[in-house]
Amino acid sequence: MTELLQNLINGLAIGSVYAIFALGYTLVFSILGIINFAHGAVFTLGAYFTYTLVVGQFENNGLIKGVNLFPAGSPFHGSAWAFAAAALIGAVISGLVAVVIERLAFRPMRSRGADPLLALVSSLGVALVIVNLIQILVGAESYSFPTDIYGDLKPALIFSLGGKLIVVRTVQVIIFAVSMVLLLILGYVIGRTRVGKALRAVAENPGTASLLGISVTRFIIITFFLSGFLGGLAGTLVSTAFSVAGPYFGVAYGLKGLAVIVLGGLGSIPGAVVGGLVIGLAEAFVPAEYSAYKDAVAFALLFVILLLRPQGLLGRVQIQKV
Amino acid sequence: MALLEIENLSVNYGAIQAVRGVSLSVEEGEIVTLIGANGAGKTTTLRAVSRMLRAREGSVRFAGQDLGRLPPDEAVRLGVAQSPEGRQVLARQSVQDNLELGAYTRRNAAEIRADIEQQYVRFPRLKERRNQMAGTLSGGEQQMLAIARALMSRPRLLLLDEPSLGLAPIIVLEIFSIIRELNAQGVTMLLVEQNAKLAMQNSHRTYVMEAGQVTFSGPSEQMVSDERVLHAYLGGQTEGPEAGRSEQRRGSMDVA
Amino acid sequence: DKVATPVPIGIAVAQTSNTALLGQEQVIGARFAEKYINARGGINGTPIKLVFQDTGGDEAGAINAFQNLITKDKVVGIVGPTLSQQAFSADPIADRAKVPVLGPSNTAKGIPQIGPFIARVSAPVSVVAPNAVKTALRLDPKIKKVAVLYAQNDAFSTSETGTFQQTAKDQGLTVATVQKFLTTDSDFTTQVTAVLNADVDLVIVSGLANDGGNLVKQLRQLGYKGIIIGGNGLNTSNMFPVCQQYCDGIIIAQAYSPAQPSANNQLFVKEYSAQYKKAPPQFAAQAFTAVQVFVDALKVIDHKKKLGEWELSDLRVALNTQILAGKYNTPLGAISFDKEGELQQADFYVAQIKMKDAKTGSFVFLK
Amino acid sequence: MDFLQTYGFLIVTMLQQGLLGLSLYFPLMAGQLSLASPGFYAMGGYIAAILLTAPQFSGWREALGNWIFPVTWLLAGLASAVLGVIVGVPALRLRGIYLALATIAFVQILQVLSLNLSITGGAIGLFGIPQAFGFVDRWQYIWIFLPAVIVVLLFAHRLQGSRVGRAFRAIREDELAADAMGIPPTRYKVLAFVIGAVLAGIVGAMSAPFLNTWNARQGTFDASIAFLAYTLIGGSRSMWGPLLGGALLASLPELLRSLADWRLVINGLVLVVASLYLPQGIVGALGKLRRKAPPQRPTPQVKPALGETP
Amino acid sequence: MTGHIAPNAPATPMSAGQQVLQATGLTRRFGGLIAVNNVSFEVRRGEIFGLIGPNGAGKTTLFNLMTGLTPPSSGKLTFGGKDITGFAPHRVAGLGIGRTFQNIRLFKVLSALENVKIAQHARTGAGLMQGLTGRDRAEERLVDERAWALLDLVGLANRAGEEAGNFSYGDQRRLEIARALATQPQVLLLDEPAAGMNTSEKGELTGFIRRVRDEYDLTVMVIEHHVPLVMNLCDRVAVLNFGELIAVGDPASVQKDPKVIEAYLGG
Ligand SMILES: Nc1ncnc2c1ncn2[C@@H]1O[C@H](COP(=O)(O)OP(=O)(O)OP(=O)(O)O)[C@@H](O)[C@H]1O
Ligand SMILES: Nc1ncnc2c1ncn2[C@@H]1O[C@H](COP(=O)(O)OP(=O)(O)OP(=O)(O)O)[C@@H](O)[C@H]1O
Ligand SMILES: [Mg+2]
Ligand SMILES: [Mg+2]
Repeated sequence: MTELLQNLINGLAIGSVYAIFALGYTLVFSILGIINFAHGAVFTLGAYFTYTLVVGQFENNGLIKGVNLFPAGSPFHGSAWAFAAAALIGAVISGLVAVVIERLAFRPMRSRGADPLLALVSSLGVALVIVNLIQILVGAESYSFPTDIYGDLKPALIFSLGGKLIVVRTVQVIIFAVSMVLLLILGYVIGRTRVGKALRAVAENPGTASLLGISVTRFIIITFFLSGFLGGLAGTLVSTAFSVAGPYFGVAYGLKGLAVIVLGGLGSIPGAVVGGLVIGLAEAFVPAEYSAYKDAVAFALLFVILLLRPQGLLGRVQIQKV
Repeated sequence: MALLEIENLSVNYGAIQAVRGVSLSVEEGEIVTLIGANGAGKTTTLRAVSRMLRAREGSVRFAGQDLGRLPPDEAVRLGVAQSPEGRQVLARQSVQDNLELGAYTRRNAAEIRADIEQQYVRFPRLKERRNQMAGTLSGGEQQMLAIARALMSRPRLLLLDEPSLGLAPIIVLEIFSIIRELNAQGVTMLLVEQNAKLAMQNSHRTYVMEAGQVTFSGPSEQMVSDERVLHAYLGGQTEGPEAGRSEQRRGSMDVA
Repeated sequence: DKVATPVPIGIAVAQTSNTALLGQEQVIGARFAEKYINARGGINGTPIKLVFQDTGGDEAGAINAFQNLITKDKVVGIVGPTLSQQAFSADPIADRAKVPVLGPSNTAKGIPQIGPFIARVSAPVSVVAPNAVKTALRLDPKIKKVAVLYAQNDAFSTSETGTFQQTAKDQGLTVATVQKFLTTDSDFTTQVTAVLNADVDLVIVSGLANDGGNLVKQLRQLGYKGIIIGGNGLNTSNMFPVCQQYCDGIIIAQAYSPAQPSANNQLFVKEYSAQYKKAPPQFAAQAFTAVQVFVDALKVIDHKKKLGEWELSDLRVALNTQILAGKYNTPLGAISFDKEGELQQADFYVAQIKMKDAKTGSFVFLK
Repeated sequence: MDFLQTYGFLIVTMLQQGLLGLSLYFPLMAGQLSLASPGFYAMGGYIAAILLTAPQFSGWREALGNWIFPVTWLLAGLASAVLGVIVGVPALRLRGIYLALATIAFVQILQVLSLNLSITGGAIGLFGIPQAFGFVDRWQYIWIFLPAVIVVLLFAHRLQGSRVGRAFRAIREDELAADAMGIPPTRYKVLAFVIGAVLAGIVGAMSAPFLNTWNARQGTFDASIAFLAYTLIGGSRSMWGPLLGGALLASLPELLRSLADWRLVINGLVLVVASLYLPQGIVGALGKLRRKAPPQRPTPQVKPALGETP
Repeated sequence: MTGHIAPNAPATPMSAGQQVLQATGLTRRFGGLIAVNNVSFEVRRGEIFGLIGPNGAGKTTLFNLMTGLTPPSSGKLTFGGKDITGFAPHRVAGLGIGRTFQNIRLFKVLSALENVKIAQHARTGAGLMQGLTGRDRAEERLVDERAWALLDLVGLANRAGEEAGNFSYGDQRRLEIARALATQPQVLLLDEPAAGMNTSEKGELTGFIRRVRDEYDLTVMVIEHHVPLVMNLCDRVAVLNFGELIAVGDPASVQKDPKVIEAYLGG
């Protein structure tokens, strides 16, 4: 029983990390129908930006040694406010980076009518550039945020239930909450507002959308900014839970993220969250002695679910009228 | 000055020149019909006006403004709406959403609501289907939706590409009465139709296109009885389907 | 072909890809060696020149790097590659071309056995790891139950954990739980709760700096109080920024320790720290050692016949023979090789991490 | 000679990666975006590595001599075909990116298995693999890979012109319409998938001796994406595309070797620029330059000349 | 007509006037909507059978039910006496029911010629091995000849190499007919073949369909909104309204049927 509860908590915790990664990922997919592999890199960038702003010290292996927006002695140094400000600035910069990526790596392709799959290659190229630039600039090692980043919050809640310990990490509660809130906001904007309707029209058919007076270019820019913003913020949050784990940090989520959004149903915002939680839970419920097969279990589950529901959990069936 | 003025327009698909030096004009308040055989370049001309295609040469002026390199959404904002060939409904959105999106450039929610209701009065079938995904509508229902959606932007100039296509006879009559009604309200129209007779009976002037060029034009009532038009478009005679037409098509082939 | 001056020695490690985290320390160690050695007269007056070829993180990259070094750069010998899997792929190439290779960080079983031209300066895990367990038991003789965690996709960690588990059993401990993870993982809540619920008093972690650091951090944050032993992958100050103050107290068996008292090492540490503002990590020290071994062996050969007069191919063979025959005083202490090329290292070390603050810490020599 | 020594490995790698690109091309001919190739490639490699190193098979090796190598190819191909059918039949109900992901899931599952099984050597993998036909230098492997490329190209060429190739294309363009025109989609999709699987499996078996070692890092998600990039950058609508794409992209990091740390940055930029300026891939762009001749109408009742390609 | 097209090989020999197709109680629901409601009718060999009705009456859905693209919710369909309810589309096509689509579904990026070649799939048999070894040459030649002949028939032979998607709307319709004929059907279903054609072309189409029927010994079912064409062309006409069959009979009587006038033709 306690074990079940603990697994549930662990699963939700890991799952919400996947989910928060996947939100921005699925946003771009739902609008443009492209898998943006650079999302992982933007996610990483968000973490690095924030880290640079609040801590800003790097090791010997890169060209940059450090910047710090709130150096020791400045009024905000080490406060939770400094962190919040940095996280926000980091997210905004990430959003801008995403817009630049769209402008340079995707838009020209769209106007040439290229296969949307090609965007996958192009975004892979962008990811490669970003990751390696990070490595050249600041080296490959990992960095952690100071542990007091969330002020006085305890790192974890631990209580005992029937002699067994139950552990809940504070950061993960925060991530879970944030991803839920973002889900609600995004869900509302896309599902209920005029902007959301226009976005869906662009997603379905940009040509037709423009024929209705919708400025496709503007909406795509907004989408990328949002996606980058969410990605950057997610990167920061996740890295406070773990660490800014080197230049490949976010890219490593690429595959899981893809699994999450496909499982949840491509283009579905709630699907991204549900997909993340399902995969997280599936992994958590793998018995310890088979933990080596954790990844296999998650993917086998994915395989099976896709066979049963080819459109993903919350995806809509692609009806085609003949 | 004419509301729409097309001068010396040429449009290419890659190496294929589909429209070659077309000039035509539509006066404010006029209904103009464009007829021609399959592949003559009618659709291409309309798409150039709505900016879905870029002209290679020539100009398209709307209300005195050169549409030049404007994106299609700007053209809509200026007051050009199109009911396109192939209907182009947003298959995964509901009928209601399609209509609302048709009014995307407008802001007044109450007016929009009223206009949607008006479409539902015009096309009761759409009202029945208001929450159905547009992609699952029957062909004719989609055609109604495409027309209704184009009306939602309250255009000054309405481009209709074969509006009667796939519609039952009663509905076709209904469509033409809507056309007249809108025109009476001041909407200018450029109409491409295969039902040439009906179109000419309901329009002021007619242009005939062949192989990417305007071959002749004139007031509709004259054109209806014009020998050449009669022969080619109003079923003057029956031959094998391969005859006659292939000649015209060869014209557009030569350029390829 | 004659041997070029300055004498070219190849360094084929990972400068790009995921593996660059390890590779970049090796690059620094090697670069430092070049400067250090040339400043001291190189090979009896002839300077050396290191030729770097990036292996990336994969097998094909390693082969390409080796081929380039062997035929294009005409090096006398090669230090590399970073990963054992890459070594299994690229070392046979060098061996067939009769070019001596010193593995700076290949600890898997079977590396020196690839061929006569393959040797390594990185001690196999089976030799290093047991020391840590013994030390932990000395510190706390009451230890009964252990939890073992390892990165299952890392060749080094999987072989290390075998040794750890064996040692634990040999020492009469019960292995209460074995947990696996991936080097790419960052969330270890599942593993940590399993450990907490197994109620153990010793945790042994085999992984790399980042995942290992995160794991330790989460273990501590979630309330694990007992002793932690880190494997060789955690033997780097790269871990400090990850687990920060939670790194404190980790016990690590080392193939290299900055505290190793030999004059050689102390000089190395002094100059290295002066330049890089931190003590040399193990990967840097081992890369340094590999270069030094080449140079020391070349010095002996040069005494017999001037390097400039050698045919390159003959020199490579002679160099290999000399490497295996010699004894070296290196930052790792006194080392030599057996006839297969396996490292014979006199001393191993056990250190405990002491964190001064969140960012700076040191490995304190325990033995 | 030095040139071959230095670049021989690279040249053969280009062929090898080109073949792997082609292994994606066959399913793609029938519109199936399958990224399962790395899985079959890895499995083929393991089969060869095990047959060539495991003590249990020393009898085989002695009995067969150099014939053991073609036998490894054969077995790898057979095993891939069987597994291909088992995976393909259910998976091919999926479309587009969903299928891509299901096949990646398959690759991941195989990878986890190979990390955990003892017969595959766990994370370290299998090593000390004997060299095919006693080859010493890497470039000699061209004697295996070049003929393989030629055979596969011939195969693809023939296939394209045939009834089966037409069925593939029809399914790619519009599965439903193809179905309504009398083409059973499932059968042909599975066929296309299995052809790709067999090719990848055989290439794996050929590659194990070539790389000297085999481990779980050979069949990964990264490889899936790399193969896809080969196909798209090269051009997915011609058999030359994946081959060219594989050869070029595999050699790119090597051509940029002198840039050291910066080479992957440039590599990334090249991917971006290529995607932007070659939307139909390299072969697609070349094809644009060359005007396609209109199809020739057959003159009825005349026997086709000998040697004419149908 | 220049080319030569091999006569069809009917699965079961049938004589004129005999029923080819029989629908009994065919029904299809989409959620709460009944698109086709308990429809029963039969089509006789060699006749041209018209299907009319208001937009959304269920005509296209009925075609989909008959060709296996949409499985019926209930009801039964026989073809030449054989129960084919629930058969997959390719089996139906293989048995000899060919069709065109209301929303044109050509293989857009393939050439016109190839579109027509592809559709001969079920009438040819070369497998992978024959293709690879070149033992399919005779068959390929035949396929090629038939394809050209069909393009001739619809007047597109001079554009055989062009991509189908580049054709104008009306030409795409012609190509669809050629492609459907290439499956060598016994029954040909045409869904609004005249849409997008002008009045004189519609007139030509009447003659064309008749000729094709005679030449290839076909049975034809046609959905069309152009009433003169239907009345002119069809031997019998069925009328659907809200999914239900409200009238079947010869054109003249159907045209006079008050229900039909009310629902469809208008006053
Ligand atoms: N996307 C395209 N690519 C290449 N050629 C095209 C394309 N679209 C149309 N064409 C060609 O351009 C010419 C004009 O086509 P268009 O669609 O404008 O004709 P249309 O007059 O509207 O004919 P219809 O009455 O059949 O709709 C035709 O020859 C057609 O084949
Ligand atoms: N997949 C579907 N889901 C929901 N409703 C559907 C679906 N397919 C068809 N319908 C509905 O079923 C009804 C019949 O459609 P169908 O296409 O058969 O009409 P039709 O008689 O061919 O009309 P038209 O003459 O306009 O082509 C329509 O009202 C349509 O909205
Ligand atoms: Mg048109
Ligand atoms: Mg219909």
